[in-house]
Amino acid sequence: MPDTRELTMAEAIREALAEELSRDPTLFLMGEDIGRAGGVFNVTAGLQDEFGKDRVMDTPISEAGIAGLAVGAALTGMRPVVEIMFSDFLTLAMDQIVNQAAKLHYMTGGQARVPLVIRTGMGAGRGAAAQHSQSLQAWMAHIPGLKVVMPATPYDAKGLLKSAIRDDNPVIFLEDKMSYSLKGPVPGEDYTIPLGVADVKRTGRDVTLVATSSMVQVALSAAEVLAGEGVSAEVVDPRTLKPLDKEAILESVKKTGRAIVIDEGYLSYGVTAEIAAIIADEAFDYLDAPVKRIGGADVPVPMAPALEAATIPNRRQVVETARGLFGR
Amino acid sequence: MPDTRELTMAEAIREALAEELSRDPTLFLMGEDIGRAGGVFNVTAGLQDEFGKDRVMDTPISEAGIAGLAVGAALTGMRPVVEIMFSDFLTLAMDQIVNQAAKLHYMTGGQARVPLVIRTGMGAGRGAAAQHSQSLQAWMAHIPGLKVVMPATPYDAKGLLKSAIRDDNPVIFLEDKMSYSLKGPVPGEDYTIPLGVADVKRTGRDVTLVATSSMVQVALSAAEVLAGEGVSAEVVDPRTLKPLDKEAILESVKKTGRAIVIDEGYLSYGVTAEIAAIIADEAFDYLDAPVKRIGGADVPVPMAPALEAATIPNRRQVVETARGLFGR
Amino acid sequence: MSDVVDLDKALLRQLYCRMRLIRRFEETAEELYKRGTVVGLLHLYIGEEAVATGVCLALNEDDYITSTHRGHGHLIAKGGDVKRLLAELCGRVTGYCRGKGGSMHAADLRLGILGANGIVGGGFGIATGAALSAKKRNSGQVTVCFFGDGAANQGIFMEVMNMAALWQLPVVYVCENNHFGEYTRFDEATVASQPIGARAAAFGLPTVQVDGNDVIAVYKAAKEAVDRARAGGGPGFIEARTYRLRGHHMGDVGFGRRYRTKEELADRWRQEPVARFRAWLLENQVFSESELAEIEATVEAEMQEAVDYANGSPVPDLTELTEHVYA
Amino acid sequence: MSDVVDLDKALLRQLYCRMRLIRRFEETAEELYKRGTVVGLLHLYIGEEAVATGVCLALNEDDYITSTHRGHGHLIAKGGDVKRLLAELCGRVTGYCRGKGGSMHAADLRLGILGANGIVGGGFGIATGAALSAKKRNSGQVTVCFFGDGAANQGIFMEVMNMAALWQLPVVYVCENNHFGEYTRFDEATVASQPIGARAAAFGLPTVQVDGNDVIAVYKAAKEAVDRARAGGGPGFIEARTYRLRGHHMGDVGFGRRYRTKEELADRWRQEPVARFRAWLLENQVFSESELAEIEATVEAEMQEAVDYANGSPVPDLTELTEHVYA
Ligand SMILES: Cc1ncc(C[n+]2csc(CCOP(=O)(O)OP(=O)(O)O)c2C)c(N)n1
Ligand SMILES: Cc1ncc(C[n+]2csc(CCOP(=O)(O)OP(=O)(O)O)c2C)c(N)n1
Ligand SMILES: [Mg+2]
Ligand SMILES: [Mg+2]
Repeated sequence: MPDTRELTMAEAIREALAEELSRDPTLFLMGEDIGRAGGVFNVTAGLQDEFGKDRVMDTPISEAGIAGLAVGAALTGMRPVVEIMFSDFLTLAMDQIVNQAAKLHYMTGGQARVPLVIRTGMGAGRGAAAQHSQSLQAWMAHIPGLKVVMPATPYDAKGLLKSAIRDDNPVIFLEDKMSYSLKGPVPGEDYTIPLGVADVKRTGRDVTLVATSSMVQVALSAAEVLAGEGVSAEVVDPRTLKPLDKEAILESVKKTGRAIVIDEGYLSYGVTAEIAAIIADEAFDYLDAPVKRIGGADVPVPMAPALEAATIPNRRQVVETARGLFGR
Repeated sequence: MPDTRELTMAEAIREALAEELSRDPTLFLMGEDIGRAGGVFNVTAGLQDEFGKDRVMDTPISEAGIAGLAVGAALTGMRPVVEIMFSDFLTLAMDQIVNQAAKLHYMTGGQARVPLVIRTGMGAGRGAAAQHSQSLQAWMAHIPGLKVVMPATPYDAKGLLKSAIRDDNPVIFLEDKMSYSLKGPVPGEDYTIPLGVADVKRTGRDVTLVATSSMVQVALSAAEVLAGEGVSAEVVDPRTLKPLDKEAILESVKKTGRAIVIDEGYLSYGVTAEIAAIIADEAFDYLDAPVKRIGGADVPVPMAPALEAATIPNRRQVVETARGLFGR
Repeated sequence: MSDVVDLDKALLRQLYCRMRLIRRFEETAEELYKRGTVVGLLHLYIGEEAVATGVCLALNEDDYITSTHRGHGHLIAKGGDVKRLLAELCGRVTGYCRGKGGSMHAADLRLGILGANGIVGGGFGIATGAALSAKKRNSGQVTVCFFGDGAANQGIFMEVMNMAALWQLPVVYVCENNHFGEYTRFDEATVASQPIGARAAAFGLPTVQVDGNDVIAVYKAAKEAVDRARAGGGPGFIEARTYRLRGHHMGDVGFGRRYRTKEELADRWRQEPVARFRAWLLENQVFSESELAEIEATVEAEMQEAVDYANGSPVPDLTELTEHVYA
Repeated sequence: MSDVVDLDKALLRQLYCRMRLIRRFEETAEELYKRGTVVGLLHLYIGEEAVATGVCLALNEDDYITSTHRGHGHLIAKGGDVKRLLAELCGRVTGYCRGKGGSMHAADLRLGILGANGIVGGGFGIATGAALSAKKRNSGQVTVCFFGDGAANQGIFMEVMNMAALWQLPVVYVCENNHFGEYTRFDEATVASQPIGARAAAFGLPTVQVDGNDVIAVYKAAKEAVDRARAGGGPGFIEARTYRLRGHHMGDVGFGRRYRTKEELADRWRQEPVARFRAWLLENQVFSESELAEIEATVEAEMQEAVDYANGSPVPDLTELTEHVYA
């Protein structure tokens, strides 16, 4: 009896964590305020009560140390899932993530394994200003040895997080903070979504919108507007930046001949650049218009609400960019 | 009497530092082993003897702390030039660089200024393996508020470093470790090269090679080979990734109709992606072939010499890629 | 609190005035947050006023401070302008940061207030660097680095203490131990068998633990450390033991009922520093009830002015978005 | 060194054998580096052999260690295979890391050797995490974290000690104070008015300072800390004072003439640990000259085998480049 309920993204993530904690005794969670308090976004609420303090550990405010301990635990038979509260704080743990976790398997000629998940909250929208609003996925995707996951729906979040946890590599799992309350159907049973498989969130013929994380909702709502104007937009969600399912993206663009890539990270040298460059190269002969990119504004995220909102790609931008591709 | 000598890149950098230390009493250098020892690559040799321990400071091994102190000193009237020995170690100072230095001017509404230069050694080629060989310029260029400089010649190094030092923003100055011994003409007098102005290192008609740092030499030598095959390659060196002189790049590509972008950083989500995406978009109607990218291999840099060499873009790859653009 | 009055009256007045202003500022911000006028993340300093006040009044106007995410008290104590601070919290262009920084980034560079910080431990490097700068410039300025008990677990703390001690920098590290880091109790996250000061003592810093709810004790401890630093005696460390009487931030419902009892909170309210100092001033006949009432009225007027100022100020224009990315 | 012989002979033999093997390994590596056979960055452990040996022989085979950029000694002392280590230094596919890691990343996961590290301080997190893992798995394993005096200034050191103390993890931090971080003298970079151990004591760790050139003293200090950790007594700290007799790495010309005198170096050679232990073994009649010669011959044979093995091994095929990026 596939019992599918409507869950929020936060609930879907919590369910994945709870199910995996039950399934795998080597799994444990660690992070700041994730235990008794249940995390600042309530994602881990109740898990410490259910699984105890050894499985769901509150830590000191020591991002580098936490990530470092997780690497050591992962090397020696455990499977840590670390929460770094805001992705901006990844900056404090970069050596551990990039120089240690990502490279140990390779540097030891395949001896070491680092089955580690780092969950972190990304994105702007909460008036939390420049040090609490970044979307640093481009950095993470740049590093060989890391996998990078960006779920857009509760369903994807649960299935992808389970795959991330069962993966033998370090996986960065980026959760959009504004999407924690997004609702969607989630099966109660165990399921996984493989890393590296894109999902066509809406099919269309005229233009491909490649969108990540919360930008998928933006793309979907733009597609709705465009449909009203007679433009049929296909929305492709890569779901993971690394591995990147470039075949799915290219297949869509080869069909539509037009593409817009949307990601909330800073535009310059960001995720949209990689995807756009791949499309422009490998679908060159199919393109009827240049590949367009919409990213977060190239500014530190400001606090004032109207300014902050202006940093995040929105429906209007997508619609207008799409119109531009059709010379309207 | 414009007295132009042949200097190595290391000497050119040292000369810029010495001249600026003489010119500006608020300038000081800090870093690990840069003083008495003159730095692990001898770049700062003799400067402590000349300017004293207060102006050329040896520090503890504390990358985060060093960068943090530099931010505080920059905020309060000094102009620090920090050396982070290997760019891989930037990972330890990312919070200071990205959350503090890059954002303070903006976050304080323009009150704070952070005139700070971070010099760091990048690139593979010395058998130093995965934690001493990275080229993380894509990360730095992704962050609003940072400027990013990548000199390719001794002449550029001296002129660009002076501009970086005199700039009122944090500037990341990436020095290719294998290029320290590269020789070239350098004027003895004071000159600066503005940040944000590309340099055409060789003119050509048929294909544009956009190359950064040591890849400029690779591109130049590929251009030589191509010339022998009747292909006239133009080599454009952006010199700074941020600001990026996209006009110069586009101008070249609009003339040649073909482009290859070459940078030593990891290919995926790297510098080549941004530049290729810009070209593919803004020169769309001029392109006779897809924009190609050549980056560092998407692997942690291995130690074994033959493997390591295979991670670095080389002449053969550039030549073959160029041939491919002409259907050969 | 001490029962001798050995500080001059003007200073005592200023101490009370600033503490009271901080308290009223925080209550006002809280109120305006509930109405949606103050936006963003809001961390209140209620209960900790004596720390910022006692320390900052031991400083010269051109001395530096670095602050934290819970920074209003530090800025006000150092002489910052409540109008511009409140406007900043409301995201107005007249605010300290033109509305772009908000509570966590308020700064007044002209007053040596190098900024609140959204990164726990974000002030360590900046403060120590400002001290290095002051030493290089031979300016006689001292820097105070405020930080929380939670921040004491960030590694950079130790890195900068090593450098401050090595180079004998004029910096005083002031740990505000308010017993919590977010929703986690002090001793659940921080080794408590040793005082936090032991970490500083390991680098040879003179350290002192002080009742952070006793503004006079704080002032004296700070004065000693600041004077020593200014005289070339190197860095110092103070742990001020206080207590956070509000939740971690406005989103922390029920003032922290997830991690503390009502009784604990009520007990701590009985030791809160503003009322305590007021009672002491009365008891020791420094000021009469009517003199205090007069001070309080000034504070009230200043706050009202700030509210009007903030309310009357425009939000930044959209063109502001791309300004100030580069100097 | 002590003048009572209170360790058993088999152990004493092993101590000498390993120390000697480390010394000969390093001399051989140096030689092969000059010939271009060993490639990459090479940091020699000559002069510090007693530290790794004394500590590792106090460990069980399934205990963990984390090592440093100067890591050959640790790996050999923990029972690693000199053949595979030397092959790794030569970039051969038969090396520990298939030639992909080199000296700075040599590891033997099956022997609990979690790896050398190119990042100064890179082992702190890993070691403490391995201890957390051992505690969670209730495995009885202890982890030793080797690090240099220079590494003690990396902030993560303090972060992990706080966690190790808070959670009472079975980990022993062993600081190899060899008086230098690269070309900078210990006291120019590290506060020296307090011992490094004060940093650990600030977190309640039992700390001890030991003559790092006295293998027996090191062994005993390690045994005590390791036994205590294994018994649930929590983390420990040891500072072993030793001296780096070679340059920082092979590129450091003249064995460090930029930062030390010939006299200093000559003086330190007189205290070097291998000859010193050899003399002690003779003096205390543990072994005769011929027994020692026999041990040394075994070591020689082992080294010769390693050289032949490395020389005879192929470099990795180009297809290796993209292997092992992901597990
Ligand atoms: C690097 C970093 N990690 C985590 C956070 C989230 N955070 C904000 S305040 C806080 C608690 C800080 O505790 P403490 O230093 O004691 O200051 P207090 O809030 O008690 O004044 C945490 C964990 C942050 N802002 N920065
Ligand atoms: C994070 C980092 N910073 C700097 C370096 C460069 N470096 C390599 S070894 C070394 C000195 C380390 O000193 P210490 O910890 O005392 O170890 P020792 O070399 O004396 O054994 C330095 C600065 C590095 N590898 N990693
Ligand atoms: Mg606190
Ligand atoms: Mg050392």
